[in-house]
Amino acid sequence: MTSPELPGLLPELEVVRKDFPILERVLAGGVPLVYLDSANTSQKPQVVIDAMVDHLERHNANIARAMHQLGAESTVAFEAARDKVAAFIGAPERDEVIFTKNASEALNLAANTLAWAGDRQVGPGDEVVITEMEHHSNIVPWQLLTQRSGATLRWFGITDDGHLDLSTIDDLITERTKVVAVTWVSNMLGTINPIAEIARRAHQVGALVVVDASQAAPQLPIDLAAMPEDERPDLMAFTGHKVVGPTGIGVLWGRRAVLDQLPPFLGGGEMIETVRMDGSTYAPIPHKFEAGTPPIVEAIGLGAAVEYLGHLGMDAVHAHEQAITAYALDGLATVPGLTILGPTDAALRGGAIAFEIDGVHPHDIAQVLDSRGVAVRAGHHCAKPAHARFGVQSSTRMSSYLYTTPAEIDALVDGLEYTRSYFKLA
Amino acid sequence: MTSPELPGLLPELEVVRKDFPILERVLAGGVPLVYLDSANTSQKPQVVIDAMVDHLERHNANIARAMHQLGAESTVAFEAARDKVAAFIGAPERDEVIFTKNASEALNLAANTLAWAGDRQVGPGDEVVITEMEHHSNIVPWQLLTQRSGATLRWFGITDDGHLDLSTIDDLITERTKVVAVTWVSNMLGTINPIAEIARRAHQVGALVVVDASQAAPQLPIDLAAMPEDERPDLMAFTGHKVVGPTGIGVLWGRRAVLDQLPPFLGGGEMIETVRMDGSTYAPIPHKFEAGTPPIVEAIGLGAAVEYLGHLGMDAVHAHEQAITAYALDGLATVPGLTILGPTDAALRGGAIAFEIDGVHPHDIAQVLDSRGVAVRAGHHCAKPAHARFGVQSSTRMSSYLYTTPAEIDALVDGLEYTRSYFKLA
Amino acid sequence: MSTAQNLDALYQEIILDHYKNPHGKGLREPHEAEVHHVNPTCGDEVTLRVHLADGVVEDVSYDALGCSISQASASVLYDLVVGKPVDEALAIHEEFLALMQGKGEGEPDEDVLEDGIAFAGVAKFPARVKCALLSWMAWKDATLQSSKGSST
Amino acid sequence: MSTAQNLDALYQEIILDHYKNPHGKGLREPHEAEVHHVNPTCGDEVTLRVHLADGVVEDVSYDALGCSISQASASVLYDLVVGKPVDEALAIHEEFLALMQGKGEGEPDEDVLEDGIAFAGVAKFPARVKCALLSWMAWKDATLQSSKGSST
Ligand SMILES: Cc1ncc(COP(=O)(O)O)c(C=O)c1O
Ligand SMILES: Cc1ncc(COP(=O)(O)O)c(C=O)c1O
Repeated sequence: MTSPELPGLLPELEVVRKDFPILERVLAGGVPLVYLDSANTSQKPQVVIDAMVDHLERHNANIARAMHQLGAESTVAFEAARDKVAAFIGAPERDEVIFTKNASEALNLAANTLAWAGDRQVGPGDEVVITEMEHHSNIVPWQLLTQRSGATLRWFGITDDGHLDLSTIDDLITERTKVVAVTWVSNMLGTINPIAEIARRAHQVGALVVVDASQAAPQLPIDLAAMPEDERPDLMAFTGHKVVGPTGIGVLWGRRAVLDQLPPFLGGGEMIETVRMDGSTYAPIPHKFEAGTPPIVEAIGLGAAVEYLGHLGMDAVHAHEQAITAYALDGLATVPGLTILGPTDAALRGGAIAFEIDGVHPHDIAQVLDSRGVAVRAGHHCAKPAHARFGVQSSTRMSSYLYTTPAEIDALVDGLEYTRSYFKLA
Repeated sequence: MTSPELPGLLPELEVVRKDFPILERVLAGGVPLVYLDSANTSQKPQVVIDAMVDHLERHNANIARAMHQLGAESTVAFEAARDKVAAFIGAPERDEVIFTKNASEALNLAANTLAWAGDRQVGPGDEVVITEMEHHSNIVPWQLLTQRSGATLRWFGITDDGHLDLSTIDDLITERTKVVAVTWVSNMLGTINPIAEIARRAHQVGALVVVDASQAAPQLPIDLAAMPEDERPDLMAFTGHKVVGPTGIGVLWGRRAVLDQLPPFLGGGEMIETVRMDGSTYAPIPHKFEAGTPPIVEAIGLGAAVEYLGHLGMDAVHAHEQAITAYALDGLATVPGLTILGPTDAALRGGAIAFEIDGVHPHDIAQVLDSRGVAVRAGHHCAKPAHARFGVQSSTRMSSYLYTTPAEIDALVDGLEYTRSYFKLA
Repeated sequence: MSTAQNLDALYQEIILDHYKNPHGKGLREPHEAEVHHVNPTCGDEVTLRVHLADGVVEDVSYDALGCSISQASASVLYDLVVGKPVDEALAIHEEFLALMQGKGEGEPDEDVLEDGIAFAGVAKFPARVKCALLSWMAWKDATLQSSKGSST
Repeated sequence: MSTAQNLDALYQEIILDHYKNPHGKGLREPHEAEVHHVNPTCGDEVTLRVHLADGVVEDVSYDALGCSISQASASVLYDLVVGKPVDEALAIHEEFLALMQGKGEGEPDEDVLEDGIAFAGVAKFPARVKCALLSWMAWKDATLQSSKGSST
């Protein structure tokens, strides 16, 4: 594909694309793949796949516990992956990086441990504040926590143009607030939320700030150590498969003091200090929260993934995403009857763009696009409340990433025109 | 390596070994790898690695939610993996197979959901019965549950020859018992436990039977559907990386009626039916317990793994394990000052053999063996209470698998002789 | 597999016609049972009522939000079962279910399924089978509930 | 990397001698602090007491269960710190720690570490560094506790 010259695109985009074997995939009917579903899951560069294969073929062993050469190699590789992830997010301490199976487990780890006895336990009279634009994975855990602990769940609403309605902040975040959990970037509306401002307010009342960075980590440069302390999250989650890493691995970063205060989540394996039948004591972080055999080859894959992103440069990835998003917003605006859900200024948003077309259901749009090789997502994108807020049940979502070309956006826009004519819209 | 002719060995063992690339590995000093740490983690055949690579390079997409071609391919592959796992354990229903990240998460899922409101909730006055020979992953979750719920934890002891002391069964399992959690095969002593007998007794009092099959699934043919109902576990856990599959994937199998009774564990993603800000309803099993993006490529790897085991035949794998174990027990008996912890009859045990040598610490044994390429595990093997029962703090453990040859056992025994001379034992 | 050809197999004229002009749409009285079914993947929903009398499906009324396939399938359901004895309607349901689960291999019986045979193409799209079945599953659920209700 | 050669570098004669005949082993009175440390990976344990007087390490007594490296290192610790002013002993601790964490690159100072230089080979075995440090970490912990105790 030849790409129009857009300022901000990744240099040598065609070369970068060669790193991703799946982009050569030809689909049914001989059409090439146009993958615009990266907010759902990203594709993997060869270097990530190779790192995993090399581990499985040459170094595979269990970690920590094994003292033999393979065990030592495996342990070194696993812990090096932790260092790489810590560097990727600018973690103040590498031991603050906890490996989980995905972002959902990371968020549930937070919500679940807050239910049990400990310095941060949430109980009746306490309040947990979330927002209407969260992914289900940052809603349901807090519903379960508040239902089970007798606390109250409250939430920020969304303005008509897709931003958080912060006018209620002083009413919502009060001395009763124990936790404020908010997404950095919305996976449906694309909105980038002012997490610094929310964190400052939450910290004033002593609440814990939990940030869902599942959509932020792939797109925005993150440097936790560089944030002013009152604006820094206390806990932050993201997921491997959206940052060109494998499935089966996620990350919970947490401030050491907070992680030390939380009781254990899952028990067993290397999360212990000592075990007697009548009681156990627990290891320090990060192991305290890593029960059982961790996702070893997945952590190694994730390490290679964030290193790959580091080589491209997250500033460059972010600039690319913004250029493509702006180009896509322009292209979509030419499609009659198309409405975008969420902010329409590329500078204020991430790369996921959800939209509706009058008279065609999102399923049907996605189906017609698929017949032309264009892969988008249709449905509620695990954000039913945000859809309900806009009075819709589902939407179509395109989402780009560092390998997306302007020509692929053109293919999407052409496909949407074709969809309209296929369903005989005037 | 030339293998003595032992009855029971896998036919064409040398050909089977070629399936495992890591077995060609040459270690420091040019010595070949003798991998005797399979109870810790097993090695992976090429077909498992290839299945994962093919998925990542050609079919990668998120599942369930994605309607495009890659999404459909990925979903079909993921659900086919569930079918393969169901077939591997003879699950009465394929939807009873829940994918977790490892065995530890599966056991914690059980223990954690039993703490919350529901038909099976465990509370003050209730009792949970485990055994002294459990892996920490089947101890700590139940300690957390009983501590947090106000219930009481009780346990079976171990006899001097390494079997469960069932003489106390009627005292231990009573109408107060809500859960009996026991390992099928011990990862330290190698003991195969009479789970049918224990399940019958537990079911008489209405208790839930949880079986840790982490060491059983790699070695024993399992056919849940063929078990008499009162002898069948209600919940059973095992882990992918010990059955020639990847890390990052485990399995909880559960009887549908029981899984339906348990409240959700982790919230988010596709575990929902509908989500509103003021409350959610949940999907039926298996999705109810699979929050967030599941370990997709790992499930696909596990599917290939259990299919591989199925092609070899679990009866053949079991026979091989028994032949090697008998050969190893004989070999170890020739080493002066060596004591085996656990049963010494190969027919009554699994392939993990823990031992002590008078006058040399397990670390030092493992270190000397490692210098000769022989990889064994030294330590408490996540079974501190079982070690304490035998008055030891740690042990050395060799563990074989389907690719182990008699010549490798010879290398171990030679290495132990060398260790004794290295440490100048008479 | 989705190509231009089987896109047309999926979106047959009959389906698009039912989609544009659904038969029997709207919630009506009387009814013995009302159910609400959701497709958790995409959020499509249907609220569906049945009215049975003397072992005959007197009315099926519904309010549905969803894609062309799910809307058209509710409309075809209405045409096929209203006025039929419950037993016969359930047999039609079985036939439709079999067609949908046949992965595109099934040979639909036009005498039984009428416009429903247009859904043969849907069976080749696993992700869309649920769409086609949403209202049919709801109808069966409601019918069983109201039969139970009436027999007590 | 573990080969026959660096096996000998790991298990130097001095280490094996200390292992067979540990110096200062056993728990003794008086003591101002007692700590219990565990290596979670292997289960090795040490219970260790310190007795300080007038800023001098008067006694270190211990009961340890563990491998040759951890036992020998406790014995060498005893030799190196008992009788020394606390400040000097802490400086020796620093030096030993640096040697162990140097991945085998460090140049140990024999005047300071005496028999302790035999542990240079251990630093090449990441899994064994924890063994060598177990009693040293326990000693530092106990010393800080008892200094705190005495200053109040
Ligand atoms: C008997 C037993 N149970 C549970 C486990 C835990 O498995 P995982 O570490 O994969 O969660 C193991 C292995 O480590 C085991 O041997
Ligand atoms: C904003 C947001 N949060 C959380 C998640 C959950 O991530 P995972 O499914 O990997 O747990 C996602 C993606 O699905 C997401 O987009």
